[in-house]
Amino acid sequence: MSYEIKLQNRIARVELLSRQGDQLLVAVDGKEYSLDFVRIGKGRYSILHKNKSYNVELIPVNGIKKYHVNTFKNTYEVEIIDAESAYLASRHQGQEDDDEAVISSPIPGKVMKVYVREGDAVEAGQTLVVIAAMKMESEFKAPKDGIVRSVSASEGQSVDARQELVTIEFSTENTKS
Amino acid sequence: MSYEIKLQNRIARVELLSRQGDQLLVAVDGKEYSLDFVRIGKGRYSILHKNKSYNVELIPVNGIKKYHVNTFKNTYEVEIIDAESAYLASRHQGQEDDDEAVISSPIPGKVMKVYVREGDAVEAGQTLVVIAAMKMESEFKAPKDGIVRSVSASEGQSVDARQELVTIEFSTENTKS
Amino acid sequence: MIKKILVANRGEIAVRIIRSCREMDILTVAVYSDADRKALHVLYADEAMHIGPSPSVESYLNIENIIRAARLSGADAIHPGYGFLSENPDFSARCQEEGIVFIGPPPRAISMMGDKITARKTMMDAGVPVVPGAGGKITSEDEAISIIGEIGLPVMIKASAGGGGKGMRLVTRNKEITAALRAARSEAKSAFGDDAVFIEKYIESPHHIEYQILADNHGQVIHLFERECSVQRRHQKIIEETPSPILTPQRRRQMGEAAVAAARAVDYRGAGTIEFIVDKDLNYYFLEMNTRLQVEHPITERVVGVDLVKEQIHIANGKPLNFAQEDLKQQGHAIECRVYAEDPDNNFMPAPGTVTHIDIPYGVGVRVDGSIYEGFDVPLFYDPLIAKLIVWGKDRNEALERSRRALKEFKITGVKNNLRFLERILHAKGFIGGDYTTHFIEEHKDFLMREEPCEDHCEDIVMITAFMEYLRKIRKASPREMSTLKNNWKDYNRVRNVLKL
Amino acid sequence: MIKKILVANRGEIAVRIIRSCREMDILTVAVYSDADRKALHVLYADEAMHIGPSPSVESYLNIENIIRAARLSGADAIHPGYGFLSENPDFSARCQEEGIVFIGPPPRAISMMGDKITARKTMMDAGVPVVPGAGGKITSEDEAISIIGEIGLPVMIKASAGGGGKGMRLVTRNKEITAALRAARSEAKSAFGDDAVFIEKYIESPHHIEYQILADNHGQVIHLFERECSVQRRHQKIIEETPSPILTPQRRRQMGEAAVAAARAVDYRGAGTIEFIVDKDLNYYFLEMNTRLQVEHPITERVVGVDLVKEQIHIANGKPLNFAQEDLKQQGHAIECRVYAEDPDNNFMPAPGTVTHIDIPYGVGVRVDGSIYEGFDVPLFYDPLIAKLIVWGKDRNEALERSRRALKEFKITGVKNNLRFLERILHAKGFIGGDYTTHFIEEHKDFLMREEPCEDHCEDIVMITAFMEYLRKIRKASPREMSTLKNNWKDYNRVRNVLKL
Repeated sequence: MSYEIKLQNRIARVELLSRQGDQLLVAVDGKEYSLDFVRIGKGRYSILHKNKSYNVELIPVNGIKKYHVNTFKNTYEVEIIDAESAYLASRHQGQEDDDEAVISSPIPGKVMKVYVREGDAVEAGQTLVVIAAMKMESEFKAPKDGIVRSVSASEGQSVDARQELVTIEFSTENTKS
Repeated sequence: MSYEIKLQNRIARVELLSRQGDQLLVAVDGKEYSLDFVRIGKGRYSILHKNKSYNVELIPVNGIKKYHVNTFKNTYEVEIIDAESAYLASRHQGQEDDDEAVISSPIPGKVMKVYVREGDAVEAGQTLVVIAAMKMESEFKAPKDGIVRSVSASEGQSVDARQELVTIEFSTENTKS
Repeated sequence: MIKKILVANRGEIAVRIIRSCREMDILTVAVYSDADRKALHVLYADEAMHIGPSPSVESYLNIENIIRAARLSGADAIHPGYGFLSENPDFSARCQEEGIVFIGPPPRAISMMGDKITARKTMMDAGVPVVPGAGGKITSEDEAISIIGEIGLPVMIKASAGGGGKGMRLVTRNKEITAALRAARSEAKSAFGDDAVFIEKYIESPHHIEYQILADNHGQVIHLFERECSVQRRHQKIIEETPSPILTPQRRRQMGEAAVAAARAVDYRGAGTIEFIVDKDLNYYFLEMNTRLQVEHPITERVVGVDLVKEQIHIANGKPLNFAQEDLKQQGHAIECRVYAEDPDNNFMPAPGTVTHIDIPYGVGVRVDGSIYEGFDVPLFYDPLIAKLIVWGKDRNEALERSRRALKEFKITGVKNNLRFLERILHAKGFIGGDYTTHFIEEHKDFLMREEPCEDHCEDIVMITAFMEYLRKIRKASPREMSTLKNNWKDYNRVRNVLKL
Repeated sequence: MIKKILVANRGEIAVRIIRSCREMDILTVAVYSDADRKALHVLYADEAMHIGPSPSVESYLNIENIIRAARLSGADAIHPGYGFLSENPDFSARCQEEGIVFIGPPPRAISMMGDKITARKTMMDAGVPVVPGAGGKITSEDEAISIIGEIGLPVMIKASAGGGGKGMRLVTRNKEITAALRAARSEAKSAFGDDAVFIEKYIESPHHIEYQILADNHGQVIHLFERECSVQRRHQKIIEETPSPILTPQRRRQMGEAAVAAARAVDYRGAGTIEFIVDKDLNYYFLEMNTRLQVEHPITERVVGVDLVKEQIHIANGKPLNFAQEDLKQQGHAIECRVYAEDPDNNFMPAPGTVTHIDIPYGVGVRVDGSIYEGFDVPLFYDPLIAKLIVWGKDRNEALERSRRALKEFKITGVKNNLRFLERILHAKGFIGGDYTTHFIEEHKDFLMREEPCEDHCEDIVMITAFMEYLRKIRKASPREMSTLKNNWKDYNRVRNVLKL
């Protein structure tokens, strides 16, 4: 029984080698761990490894394959990659480098400033729009060099979460694909 | 839609008269309540009644008919009496006045003292046995006047939770039924 | 005597005010917008009244609705908290008209301190040092240029009606003057509807140090010492501490006296805060007065031993302060960390969401004031402050060590937050040294944003745990996979046994 | 310098000790019995080691297993907490032999204070007042009768090796002497394996007041003032406070000096507590010394501003105390309420069980030290103490009001507990007045056990809520009932509408 597990940017194969009650023998990329592994509540585990005490809390994110994980010292995002996830991941690989970006605000707010117009050339890091939301003003910047393809935001306007504000078409060495 | 509800020693009929979103109209023994009734979590409710803010937490006890209930000020035991519960309650009615009592400890411990022997007459409140558990000594007393029918505990013995210690047969005016 | 208080606010400060009311046996009325029906202050108060839709202009800033709620509920006083209507002189006046006690200063004091130019002039008359600069509103560019010539660069151009960093421009070179002036005025116009600006000497390596004051209705004004608030991001405070690590006893006393003089100059009543800007030579200048309770008031409560909300209510009841300046002392050291629902990886954008899990720290020296609970949706309409961690230690070092311990225990899941960022600040040399300025966050950005590496095998353990949880869930779903696993175990054990022979 | 501490205890005190270690950057090793694998101290420590089966004689009292765990984990010190091995001179000696620092006094001090008769004699020699009575062990009845004749009735007969109320008998009449003596000796024999007793004058209206002391290895001994611990049930403390409401400043100083003299008399090292019995005229008598940290140490920490666990570790490290007697002051007032897993309706029987829900109080002046979490099974093998609420106020009145507020917020479900009983105590006139004796609980039983009546409509609201939750659940289970309900609604609305016409 083994799966690939993704933690932040790392992917490792985890395999359950044996289990006797709370005593587990597990391998992570071939490295063996002998653990005292106890469930103390919903998604909460206490693990002793060579007497070291680890507490791990898993909070599921949409379903059973993705988790926010809290340990005493850190927080992580972890994903189980089984056949289905692996397929989705491989399909997505090709699209990773999109050639344009839609700039939008994750929360509703009011457009305070729009610094660009359609056709403007912009540099990575250049501020495009300023949105006021939750008592704060936030600047939205160009992720890469490019050309402004469209501007949907106008100053003073209220915008919803994820509403398109500006679309940038990125410049590339070998121009468009 | 109505049920009888038991709260501590009181039984009342509760009826849902109407519901519009969070706005409820409910009657308790005919007395009408107009409530703003909102669920804020598992078994947790916020209720506004004539602007008064009530928080009620329900913690189920074996199934869905019995609850421990916490309000800001008090804690209660509440039970829903529907057809089935009512039947059980009526069946139990006849047994309520048992003619004997089995004295047992709710937790495991060690018998420190046994003050009675089979055949002893005991008075209500008289100490029968002393059990040491969780660092404390606890005296177990006769609930009513009666005669000791059997003594299963002996000093120094370890006992389990709910293990029989002493059985008392109660004295009654009109002797046995 | 006040018997029932309407708390015209939300979030942690509303809950905090209700706590002190409860201790005084005063009934409380919470008010709530559409978004806040399930908010903690509604659950915690004795009564709760709806005051309008979610946007604060239609609810928490809606004077009429709040006054109506106070009348309907029979509240005899209103506590405005901080933000919202707390520094609105019309609201204070309106309460007076309605015969409702406003727990805060009279309208005149709010107005005088609310306008920066009036405040500045009043302070100069009272002998409180102000930053060198122009004494009045500036409306022409030529005037501005000549004034800058007098003060000398660098200068700061500020919106007269402003606050929160809006309409502010730093000018370090002559050729920037015109552009900066125009930008500041246009920003001031759009933010406050008033393009008047003023010009001040720019203080390099500035420290933001403020004094808590209390003034009763019997002529007594005292200060409760300072708070060091220089850890800021975009002019928003993040960590505050008291005592300030940079003040000398003599300077502490002088600034306290200046703070009292400042409050006296506007005939202040109630609790208020005098903000100073302090340069590296400990020269101090009046910055502004906040005519209300501050977010960071708990560190003063902890070190001075006074419940400021109770004192506000006593003063509103017309009682004289029951301690004098010489009765007050700073005992030990306190640090407040503000926990915001924001995303440190996305430029600290506010990040509303549903709280799925909280672990709150406890134990010696730890106080938590918060407004969230498991299952609560942090609404997107309001300030992203969701909790404050207030930690006390017998000295600064213990307060620091204890704050780190408490932050490590503090976990909030479901809502992105700055807890780990706060931990990084408490490990930064610049903060530990104590002599940090308002540029601290900016200057230490790299250190503060770095991820702490995982020690030992913790990443592997995390992956194993996720793996086991996943197995647990799919086993529940499909008992067939289970049998496959069992066979694997058998095979594995067989191999192991063979090896041991 | 100590780098890794094994905490030879469990429950809240183990967690509390680990917190201070964490703040000092000292690693911690928890130990656990079978019953405690999921206990909070195991989860919270850096390391955890199993030391045996659930009964404490086989685990937390098993010296060999604990020493082995310390050696295997490489701990260089052991903190014994309170109870278990904390006052066992053999354990202290064994640690010394093993080269492990025992965070507590040397064996000789434990032994001298552990035997009541030796302790009594040592105190008399040191000029510390003791209760009038016999100076030695009494083994014959005739001797006892003649001694009682000398002291005069009433007297208390006490087991020489005793504690916790075992082997104690009050004698008020001559004819009771023989029976009481026999009962006390037989109880002492069975509880402690030693039937020696001693006889003391019985103090009427007694107050139990104790002094915290700290002694370093450089000859400095100081006290951190008193704790009033007279609220007891069956000799178990329930609520403690400091300062004591009955002491005068002069008596406070005298008793503090006596406490320091008592500690010096046994060449004490570390943290310890001198218990006094105080009569209604404020005469005070040495009762016993607890040669360890007390459950109620946090109220001293709060009012004096010292982390006692850290001080214990500093002393164990050989450091001199970094404050003198005159540096210490009592600031404000603190009250501790002990939360027990017990059933107030069943003679306060310990009541283990699974914690299904906890609401913990927060905010100004509130500290909670606990060892439970949601889902935790309170084991039946150990002390039923599950949490402590420590509340501070600027004076006794504020501490009382705040404690009531915090207790109201405190909810533990799933495990029967004494939270509501504690609330009743804080509302009892006898407690509010402050001049209560160790008979307080007994004398106020009726008031303390009375149910608080439900105000307004709260019972109806509770029934409605349970009803709605039940509807919710059966609807999920059987969608058919739902449609019946809908029809009822229609009917009802029709009737209403008709009525309105």
